[in-house]
Amino acid sequence: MATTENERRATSIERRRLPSMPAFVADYLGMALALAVLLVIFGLAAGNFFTLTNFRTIANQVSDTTIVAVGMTFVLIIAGIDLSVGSVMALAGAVLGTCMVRFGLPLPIAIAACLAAGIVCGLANGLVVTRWRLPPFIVTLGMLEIARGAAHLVTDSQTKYIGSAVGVIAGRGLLIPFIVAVIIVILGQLVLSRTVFGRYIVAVGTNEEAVRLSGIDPRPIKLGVFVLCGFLTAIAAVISTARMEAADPNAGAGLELRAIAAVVIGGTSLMGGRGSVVSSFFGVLIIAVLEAGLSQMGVGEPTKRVITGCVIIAAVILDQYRHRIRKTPKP
Amino acid sequence: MATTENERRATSIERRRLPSMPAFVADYLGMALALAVLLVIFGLAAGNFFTLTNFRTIANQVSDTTIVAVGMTFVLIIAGIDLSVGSVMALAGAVLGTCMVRFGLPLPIAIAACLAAGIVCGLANGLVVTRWRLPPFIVTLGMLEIARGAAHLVTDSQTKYIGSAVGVIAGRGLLIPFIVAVIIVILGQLVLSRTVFGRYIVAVGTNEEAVRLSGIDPRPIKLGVFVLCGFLTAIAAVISTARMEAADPNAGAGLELRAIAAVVIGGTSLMGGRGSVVSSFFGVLIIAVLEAGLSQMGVGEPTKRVITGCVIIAAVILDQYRHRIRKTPKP
Amino acid sequence: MEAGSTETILTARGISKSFPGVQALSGVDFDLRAGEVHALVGENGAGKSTLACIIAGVAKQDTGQMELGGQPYSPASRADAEARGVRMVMQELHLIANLTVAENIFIEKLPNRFGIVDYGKLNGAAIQIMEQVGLADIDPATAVSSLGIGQQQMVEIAAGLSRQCRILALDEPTASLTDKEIELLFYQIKRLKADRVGIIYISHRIEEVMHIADRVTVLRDGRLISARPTHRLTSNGIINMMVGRDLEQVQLRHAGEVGPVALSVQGLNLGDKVRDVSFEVHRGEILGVAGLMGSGRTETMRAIFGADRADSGSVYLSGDTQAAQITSPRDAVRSGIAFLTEDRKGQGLLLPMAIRKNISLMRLDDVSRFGWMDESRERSVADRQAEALSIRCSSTEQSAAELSGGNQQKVVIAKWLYRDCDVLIFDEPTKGIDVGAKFEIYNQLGKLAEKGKAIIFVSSDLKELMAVCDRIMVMSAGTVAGIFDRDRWSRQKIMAAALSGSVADSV
Amino acid sequence: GCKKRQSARPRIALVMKSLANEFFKTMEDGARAHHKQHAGQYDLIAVGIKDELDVAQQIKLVEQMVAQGAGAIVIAPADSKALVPACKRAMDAGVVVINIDNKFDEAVLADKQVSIPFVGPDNRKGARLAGEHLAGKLKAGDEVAIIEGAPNTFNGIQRKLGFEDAMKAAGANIVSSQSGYWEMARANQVVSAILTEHLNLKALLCANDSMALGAVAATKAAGKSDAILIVGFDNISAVQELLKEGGILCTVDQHADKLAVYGIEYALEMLAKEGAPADKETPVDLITAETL
Ligand SMILES: Nc1ncnc2c1ncn2[C@@H]1O[C@H](COP(=O)(O)OP(=O)(O)OP(=O)(O)O)[C@@H](O)[C@H]1O
Ligand SMILES: Nc1ncnc2c1ncn2[C@@H]1O[C@H](COP(=O)(O)OP(=O)(O)OP(=O)(O)O)[C@@H](O)[C@H]1O
Ligand SMILES: [Mg+2]
Ligand SMILES: [Mg+2]
Repeated sequence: MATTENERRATSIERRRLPSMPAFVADYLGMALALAVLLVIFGLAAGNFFTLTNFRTIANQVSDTTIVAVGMTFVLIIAGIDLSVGSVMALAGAVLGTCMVRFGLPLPIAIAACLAAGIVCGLANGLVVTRWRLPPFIVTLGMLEIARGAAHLVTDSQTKYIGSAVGVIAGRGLLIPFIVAVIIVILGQLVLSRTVFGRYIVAVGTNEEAVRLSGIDPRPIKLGVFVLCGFLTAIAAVISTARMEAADPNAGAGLELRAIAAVVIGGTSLMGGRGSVVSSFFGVLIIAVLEAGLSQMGVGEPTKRVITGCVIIAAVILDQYRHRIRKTPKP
Repeated sequence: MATTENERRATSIERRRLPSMPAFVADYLGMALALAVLLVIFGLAAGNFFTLTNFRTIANQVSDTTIVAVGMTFVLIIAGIDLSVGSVMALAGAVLGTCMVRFGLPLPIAIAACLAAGIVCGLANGLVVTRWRLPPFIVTLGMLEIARGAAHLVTDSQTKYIGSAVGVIAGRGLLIPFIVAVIIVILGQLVLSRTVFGRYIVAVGTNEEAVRLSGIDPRPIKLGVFVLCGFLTAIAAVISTARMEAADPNAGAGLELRAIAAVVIGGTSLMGGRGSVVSSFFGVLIIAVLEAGLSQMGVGEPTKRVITGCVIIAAVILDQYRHRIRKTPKP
Repeated sequence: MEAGSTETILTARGISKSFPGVQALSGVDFDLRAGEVHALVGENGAGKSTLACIIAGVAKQDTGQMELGGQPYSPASRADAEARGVRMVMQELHLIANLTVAENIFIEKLPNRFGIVDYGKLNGAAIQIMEQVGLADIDPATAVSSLGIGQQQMVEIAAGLSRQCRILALDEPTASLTDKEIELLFYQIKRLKADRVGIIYISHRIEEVMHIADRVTVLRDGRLISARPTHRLTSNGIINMMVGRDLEQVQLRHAGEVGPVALSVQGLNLGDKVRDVSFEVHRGEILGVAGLMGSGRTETMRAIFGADRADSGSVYLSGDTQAAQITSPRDAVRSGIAFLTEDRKGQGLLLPMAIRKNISLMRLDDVSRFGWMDESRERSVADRQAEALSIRCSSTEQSAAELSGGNQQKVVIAKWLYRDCDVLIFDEPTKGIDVGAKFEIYNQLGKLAEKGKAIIFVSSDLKELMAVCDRIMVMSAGTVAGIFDRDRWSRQKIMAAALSGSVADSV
Repeated sequence: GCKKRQSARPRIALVMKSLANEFFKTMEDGARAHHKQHAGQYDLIAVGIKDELDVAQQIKLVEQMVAQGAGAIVIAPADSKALVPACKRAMDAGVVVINIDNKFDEAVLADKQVSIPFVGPDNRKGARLAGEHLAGKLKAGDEVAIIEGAPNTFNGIQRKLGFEDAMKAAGANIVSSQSGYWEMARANQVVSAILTEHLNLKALLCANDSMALGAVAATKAAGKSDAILIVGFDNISAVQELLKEGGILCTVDQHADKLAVYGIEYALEMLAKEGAPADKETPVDLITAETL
């Protein structure tokens, strides 16, 4: 009897593992569909929408937001939030620009300094959050101010024009920023769902107290997530600086809210414990296509904002229904 | 034995009732102290700081933020958040300005329209949040975009100069905005701690599911809080429009984060269930004095931002210690 | 039974611990031998959990020393204690809902290669452990959030068993388990005993303790009352020591005048958890609801109460011909139905708020005028309720979070009694409650029935159902497997009905 | 956008700064009016960004317009440096680029080895005009303060320089110069602080009219509206009334509605004949209560 039991169980596990593929697809199907609908609408409404250049343009434009959104996804999964990403991106870019323009340092050293700036900001966020158990919202709100001020101090409030010395990274026509972003998305998803660190992240986001009582210190995990977010933000800064060939101390204003909107549209919960990096990527794409399409149609800025706002809300309502259909109804 | 039990309980209740006054004072003492320290520092560092005009200026400047912060306190206590207050303030002001300048309506009707606009936005936020059980963060983020777009559509992106027709409300020299703000703070605190509605608000913020399973529908309560926040934001819009004598569709940018920072500095928890309107008022004053003092000292904008950021974080760290001292450590 | 084991692995001397307003433990001595089951019993708030927590490094004592295997022992944290082989399964569930069963069991040490989780190995190992506690039917890769509370308890126990240890503390492991699972648990305990693991076993079920424990330590109000081998004790003797006075024998309730039908449920369906459930309960009657874990009792009650929306079915109130429109708990309460949830911390209480505010929550109109709170009236109402249920607290201003589990449950009951409904549904009201308090609650149920209230009493403890109920409805796999009258039932018949539908099929 | 693909008609993209700013709104309206009259000659796409500081967004817009197949881009850059690479890329893709309103940084243009014709007013000259008008009402040694625009914008810097030129010439004493980041509320706060600190202030020179409105409110609140003269820039509709009332002494009109039109006409010209580009200065006018 034991053998039949085990066999039955073994097959049931097999069965589970196979149909998980469609479930996996279903997870992304909704988002892909939404994206497709947008593409069709704009394809019909705006001339020259379905062109290679246009997609290339959008692809490169979304790369920095995508990378920041990956970091934000991790932060949201541990039930945190990082409002400082926009400012930190400006600061990291400012460090890069100042290193190159003012001190004439070579690109690799400047990039190292830029990444270090991002990591330091993430570390500061994480240390304050874990040391004093403060809500990440308010800590990163403080960092938003600090990093923005620092970016202005570093650049003396002047946009630093760097030129093609840094532009090479963006590698025209090669979509390098986009490829980097896609690689980071894939790596991020793997880390989240396949590694011990990733599982601990989900665990901390779901029930931090239980994790602590399991004898695992949640603090290094949370710290790690904030550092990771700072690091990814700095990578985004390198890419955006390369694209503009200039470091602007006002860069990334409002980026935090855009990134959070994208991540949440992707279905990551603001309550922590649930999220997917790939879905966040879809969220970024949906917003980007929407904005690009609307501006190509020549829709006025105010109307664009109204539409964007409605789409954000509609997306989370849809996500809600998606979850209700997949789970048994619990009112 | 039962009697001794009861006696013990009775006396302990007595004991509790008396020392509750000092506890009440202690709640605000920390904040008052922080404010005093700031005042002394700036009094020494900046000339003309301790002048009546200066205090009058600061008092009038904080009035709109204060009123918004009262609404935000309620929203945070139900574990919500309202990111749309800045935009809604702009929209309500825009409605006021357009009614008077474009349609030449009398002030009372224009004010009614303005308040209605705020209530409608709050209602929309609340309905979407309660109907679909969406996180307020993302719903109000959507509203942030929508209301800002609407403000521009209403004013055609033009600042509406109204003039003293509306300026009368601000009543030069009389501190009317400040008095209104103080009255709203007092009323708000009373509603929170002395009324049935206030009790429900705290209960919903503490454990919404327990409230629901007690046969109390939490939705009208949450809806009421969002409407209240919208309404107070519209009052703030009237006051700020009166002060400027002009309605600016770009008004209130970043107000949401400033208001939240002030409320949290005041010790209201972002997790819901705990908060005080009076403390939020102190939070607003601390930030306002800090900013005014620094600009009078001629400190540059970037440095100002760095300092403000540090103060925000320091304030919540201090608040943490205050709570730890009052409660005994939990294992 | 004696196992001849005399090797003491843990000694604790003069352990004291106080919380604000409460001396949880005062000068308690405790020791544990290898291969013995040492039970800790006592009323709610006696300090059992606190003592176990101190031993397992979850809490720190104020005074007192401990020795582990002859070495001084003073764990700085739970991890520290576990490193020295002391583990604990806590009274409250501490599972991570969004992780899988397997991940929860091995959370501390996920098998991995270079940080990448080896799911094959993980699930394989989990299957082995789960088999031991009777969770063989559950896929180790399902999320814990999709399990019932009883199954979650078993997963928690499985996690405790999965690790090598010298001392294992089980804090009320059987609180939400049924006989079948308890048997499996006891089998595992015996296996551990054979491996010379010392087991600290906390439970309110005296017969269980008599069955499994080698020694019993009784605590009362944080003091040590007795520590004796089980064979020198009787159930009544233990109970007497716990409460400090003689308890009259279990008094069977005399079935009183049963009135007209108060609540009638017809053809209730909710997914596959509740299938065509029909029954009625009369005024002045206590209807017991028995069933195995996962038999859908909680779901049925939630559906009646409107906490979950039923797919179909109707509920009739006190002889109405029209079905009541109950789509939310609010409707239910307005129709006079009360529901005490089984999860008191998560769904019953406003933990950080004062007892007073918890009690008055549902009738604020009664303690307010024109929307303004009348706090002195509220206070007197709360004090009266707290006294009626002898809630042990320093005052009703104390926050509910600071109470022991049993007293928290009493606050929930007080709150519903204050609301005064005609039909009261109690879902596991005695879960984790000491004997003294249990009897108080039985008395309350009896009094309420006498007053003409209709009572539905869901419990996993068959003995208490048989002691206080007029009729017992047995649920199995979401259906009603039988309704027994007082003079027609027997333990065997009820168990047979409970086992009639395969629970496994519904999972 | 339905009447597309008539290859004979070039698409001209007007990329502006913040459409939240009335100045650009007026610019857009002017362009649309012009397009209506010359609908047969070209297609117009007018876009702008959310707020003045969102440089990245404007770069996106430029790239999108190239992708959209625009023949010419008329741009009012949000940043005089950071937009150059994007425009260079557009030019490499064969798009004609005309710079209006805010002039590109010479050094960056040189570095990128491009020349982009600038069509627009001389902001420094405009500011100097306003400053000189104010100087007529001041004595030497009078205290004045400047409320600057965002510090990384070319026209912000030019206006500040223009004000300074005039004030130095008049011998006035500039006691404070702080940024109001083009915003009314921000300027209101800064001005309030300056008023407290400098009790003898005689005049405030604001780099745009929004900030001037904030300054007017601040002086009123401080009860000094009579003692302090306020100068604005841009001539937005909201200040008309104040100019008449005397709340604002003067402002400067750069003819926003014409600015884009000049740019578009220039672009059409360049599309027609690939001529060597040259800068083109557009008029700036002083607006006072008398000239209204
Ligand atoms: N974290 C805490 N804060 C304040 N008081 C506490 C805390 N934990 C326990 N207590 C108090 O200490 C006493 C002992 O509690 P403990 O949980 O050990 O009792 P118990 O015997 O396990 O009760 P139960 O059977 O209800 O679980 C109780 O009076 C309780 O109110
Ligand atoms: N939160 C939940 N989410 C999904 N499924 C649940 C949840 N709670 C319970 N279930 C499922 O519902 C079924 C019945 O639940 P539950 O175990 O609570 O029933 P019960 O008869 O009340 O048993 P008991 O209360 O003794 O555990 C179980 O099979 C369980 O898997
Ligand atoms: Mg206990
Ligand atoms: Mg149950």
